[in-house]
Amino acid sequence: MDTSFFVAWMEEIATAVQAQRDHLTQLDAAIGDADHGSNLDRGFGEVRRALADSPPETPGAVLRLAGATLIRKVGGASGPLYGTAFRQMGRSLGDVSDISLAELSTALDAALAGVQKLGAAVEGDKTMVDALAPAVRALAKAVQDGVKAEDALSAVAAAAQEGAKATIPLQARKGRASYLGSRSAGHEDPGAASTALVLSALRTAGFRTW
Amino acid sequence: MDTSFFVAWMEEIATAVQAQRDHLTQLDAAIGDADHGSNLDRGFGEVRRALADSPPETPGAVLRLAGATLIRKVGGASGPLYGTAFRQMGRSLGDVSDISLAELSTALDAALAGVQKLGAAVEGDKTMVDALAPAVRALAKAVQDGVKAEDALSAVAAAAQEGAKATIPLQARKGRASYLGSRSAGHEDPGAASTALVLSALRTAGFRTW
Amino acid sequence: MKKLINSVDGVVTDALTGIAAAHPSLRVDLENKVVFRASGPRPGKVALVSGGGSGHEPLHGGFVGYGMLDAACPGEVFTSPVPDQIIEATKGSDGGAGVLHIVKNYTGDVLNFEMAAELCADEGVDVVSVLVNDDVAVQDSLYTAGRRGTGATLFVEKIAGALAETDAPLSEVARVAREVNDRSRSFGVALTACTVPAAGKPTFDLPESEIELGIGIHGEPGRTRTGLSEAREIVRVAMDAINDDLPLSGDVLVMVNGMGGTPLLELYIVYAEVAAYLAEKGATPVRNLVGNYVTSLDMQGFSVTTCALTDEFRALWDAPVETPGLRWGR
Amino acid sequence: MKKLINSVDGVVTDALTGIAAAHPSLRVDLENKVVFRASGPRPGKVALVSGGGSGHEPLHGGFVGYGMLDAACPGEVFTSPVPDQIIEATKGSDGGAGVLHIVKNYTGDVLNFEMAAELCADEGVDVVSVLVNDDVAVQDSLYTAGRRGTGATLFVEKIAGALAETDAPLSEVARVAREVNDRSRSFGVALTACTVPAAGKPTFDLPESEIELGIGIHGEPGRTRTGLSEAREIVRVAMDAINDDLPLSGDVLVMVNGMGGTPLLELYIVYAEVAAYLAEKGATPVRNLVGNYVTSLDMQGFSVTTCALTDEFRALWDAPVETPGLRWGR
Ligand SMILES: Nc1ncnc2c1ncn2[C@@H]1O[C@H](COP(=O)(O)OP(=O)(O)O)[C@@H](O)[C@H]1O
Ligand SMILES: Nc1ncnc2c1ncn2[C@@H]1O[C@H](COP(=O)(O)OP(=O)(O)O)[C@@H](O)[C@H]1O
Ligand SMILES: [Mg+2]
Ligand SMILES: [Mg+2]
Ligand SMILES: [Mg+2]
Ligand SMILES: [Mg+2]
Repeated sequence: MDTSFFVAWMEEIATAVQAQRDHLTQLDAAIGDADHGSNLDRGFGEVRRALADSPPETPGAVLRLAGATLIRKVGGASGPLYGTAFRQMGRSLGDVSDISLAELSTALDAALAGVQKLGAAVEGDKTMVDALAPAVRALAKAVQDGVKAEDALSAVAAAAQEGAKATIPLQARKGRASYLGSRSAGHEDPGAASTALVLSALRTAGFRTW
Repeated sequence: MDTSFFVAWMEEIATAVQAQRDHLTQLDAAIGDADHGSNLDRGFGEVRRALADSPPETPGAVLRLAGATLIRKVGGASGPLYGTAFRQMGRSLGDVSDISLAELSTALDAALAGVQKLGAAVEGDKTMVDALAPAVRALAKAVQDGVKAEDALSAVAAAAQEGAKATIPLQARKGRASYLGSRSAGHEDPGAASTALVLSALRTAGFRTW
Repeated sequence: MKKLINSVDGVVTDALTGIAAAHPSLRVDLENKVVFRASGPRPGKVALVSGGGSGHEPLHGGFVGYGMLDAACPGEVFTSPVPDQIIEATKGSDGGAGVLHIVKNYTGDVLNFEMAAELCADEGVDVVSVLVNDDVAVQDSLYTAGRRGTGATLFVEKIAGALAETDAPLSEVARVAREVNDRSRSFGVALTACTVPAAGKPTFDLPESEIELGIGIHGEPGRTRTGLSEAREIVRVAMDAINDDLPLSGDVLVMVNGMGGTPLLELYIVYAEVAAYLAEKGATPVRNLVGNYVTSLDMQGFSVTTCALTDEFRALWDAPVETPGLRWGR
Repeated sequence: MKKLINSVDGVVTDALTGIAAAHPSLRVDLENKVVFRASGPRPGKVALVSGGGSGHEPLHGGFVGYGMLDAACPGEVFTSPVPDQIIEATKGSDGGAGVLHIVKNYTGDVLNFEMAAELCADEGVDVVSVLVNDDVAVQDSLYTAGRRGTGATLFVEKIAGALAETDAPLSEVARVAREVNDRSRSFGVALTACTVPAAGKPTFDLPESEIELGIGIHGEPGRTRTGLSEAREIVRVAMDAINDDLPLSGDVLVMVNGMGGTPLLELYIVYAEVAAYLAEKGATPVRNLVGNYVTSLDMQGFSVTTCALTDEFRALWDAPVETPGLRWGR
């Protein structure tokens, strides 16, 4: 997976988030403050612009720029968390120009670790971690099983989507939704839903570039 | 018509205004500020209380007390106008204890003169004058024609009601409705509507006491 | 109807109870419904008395205090006060130098204040009345009740109030009050209707994409209904109406006033457009207010009021004022 | 959605343009979205910086000025500011004596301020952060993000701001700020939901006869939904929640805060009930605020915030303040 793959990933995210913007905001309206869709749409729009303005030369640089941009432009809880996720991935990839599935797996693990270090959420707290963690495991398993890249990324997307849906019955213990107590149950977590979009875009980027 | 007739009139007004309170307020909502029903309901409720607290001994005293009470308790445009109308009627009746139809006619004329002196409205301006003036004329005619009291009061009520309905197409030139310009046309004037109630109550008081 | 009230009938009294509890600088006569300065009348100082329907808070009770009013009489919601209240306010604030009645031009306010003034005069109190009629949405002609008094009321109360603190005579205070009114213009816009507690539902229906132009402060519909557009365009309509009536130039005092239900965030957006409009006309908003000052219950919308400043006005505007609704300099 | 805006994306910038135009005492950095005192940093004085999502006006930009904040950074509507803004605000207001960050306890605010503080520390600016978490509707436990910061933010900004004007050191200013927060409690109630411009419709549906208890300031639903009742009973629920958490006694500073869409008339009715409740508990509201201070766009509702006063707090509360949103003593 080369630089253009990761640029494609960012573009696919921006497109998906824009299309799902109102849906994400409505999820946030139910158990939060109705800004998640506009936050991410603004953020990934800026990422697209930043990549166009000064195209990075390595996959790691793409992700580090994306992370820094999200931190600089999003705000809210999701800005620092998503920003950290991409920055940690970018750091993990270093300056290698062609990324193996195993390296991607390690990087996604670093993303999860970064999010958890910053936000202190564990699985089951009804946050983006509930989509990210199973995706990390799915990719690790795919690498271990030696499946081919397309299928690995499909497994990642599926795991994230499942993880997001699985937040529905949960009571939130982190973030704004936790203020609602038991009323947070019965709604999908917006950050988990957007994480599923982000990781599904990885698969779409694969379709586009391979 | 003795003191008890005029007390009955006030009671009939209070009852009618209370029953039509929301209707009057809705008329005022359309071309004014949605307070005419509560203004008059508060006012005539107070009149009822004042009459019970210190029962006046003559018809004129009943009306003067009613007028003073309306001025003291209603506020808005209708408080001074209705208050003046009743006070002028009361003054006109002096301290006579049994009032003839002719004396009532003179008193109602004084009421109209009082309202017009204070508010400077002429017929056609879409105000209470549009209900009061035809009623005054109807009573004068009944006296002239020598019809009996019941029929005279029925004619007064009918004339006032007709006058009120006739305000519907008019454009207001006095009071709050005049601010609406041509938009005031198509709505019945609340003060004309309440004047019709007040004068119909005269007829009902007759039914009750005679 | 959703309101933070105990009962429809108790609205004004309960609110006055709260005003009394919140502001030790005020004395509230709950029975007569009059808000006084707690310090009482100051001998030799002209007293300023105003009043009108409730529902416009902080007007008028919130403008009682040093540098503004001496007493305010709030009527029922959107109903002008009764003469008794006005008489109590007048006699209770007279310091022997006479009393200025500041009356917004509505039939009800005018009639009730007139009756009160006559009765006060009978009792030897020197009363002069000043009529505020700044609303350019209404034509001042034989075919209307004349222009309504709206936002300029605050300007009159502040500027004449500052002059009264200098122990200027009644005639002078009245002159300045009239001049402020003469040099002030307002225009109001509603995005939603308000709900009078006793009515229980909004005064009028306003579809999602429509607004009312040229409203007053009693929640009544305006002169015309039009489509909702950008703040910039709505402000232009309001400012054009003002500018057509009294061309804007020189140093201007300007208020962007919220009708009660509009967030301050939006009022600042409106102010930005007002300032841009004034710049275009070569006028300079050297003093301003942005906030909820002359409201209509929970109505969403705003009004703009301008006053062509004189040196005298500006100095009096800057003079110290200490009221619940307006305070600076002390 | 009915709003006085030019465009959904331009809301914050357009409002900041209006703030800049309206208040010569402020300097607004439109590019970085920071509101500064126009006078710039004063050497030797600890600077107070706060910020948070927009939509809470006058918080925070309206509290920049003598005796309160040195800078405020407003994020997008209901979205905490980004680190860049906070860094600009911090570096731009540092007078060499260090900077106090006043942070409301929300995940987003905490994370963004932390990142900014670290980067500022790297550049040699002395930054101390104080977390405001006064909302008793949320349990401060492992199972929540902790108590939200709401109305007490104003108390912290005013009282710590007054101390900073005396050139007290950063550690002292931070101590007082923490103490104010420790002694303050809030509870909020919504009668209606608000509409975030970018969302275009109300955040939640609230039937005509229901209210939300225990809301924060981001327009989110509360802890429970209940029937609309008399103001007296609603106030009792709010005050009981506060009193159960920190029993009310002695001299109290109390704020009855409107959420943006509630008329002042109703806030005074609420204040009357709050004062009655305090009297019942033997507590005395020696200082108070009634009005729109920490809002949630156009939401109808209110919050009550209490602070158990110390002599130190009271003197600092009374000290002069000159900001668009709070002003006395000068
Ligand atoms: N401590 C946390 N750890 C991980 N994710 C979190 C945490 N707090 C919040 N989130 C995520 O952030 C999402 C909300 O993002 P957003 O609405 O953009 O920010 P805000 O809550 O500040 O308005 C939540 O749905 C949740 O997935
Ligand atoms: N100048 C006037 N002369 C006669 N009647 C008037 C005048 N102005 C207003 N009215 C009457 O008063 C009525 C309104 O009364 P009300 O709603 O109680 O007072 P307000 O207009 O002050 O709210 C109008 O419908 C009209 O009939
Ligand atoms: Mg959110
Ligand atoms: Mg009316
Ligand atoms: Mg009225
Ligand atoms: Mg947010």
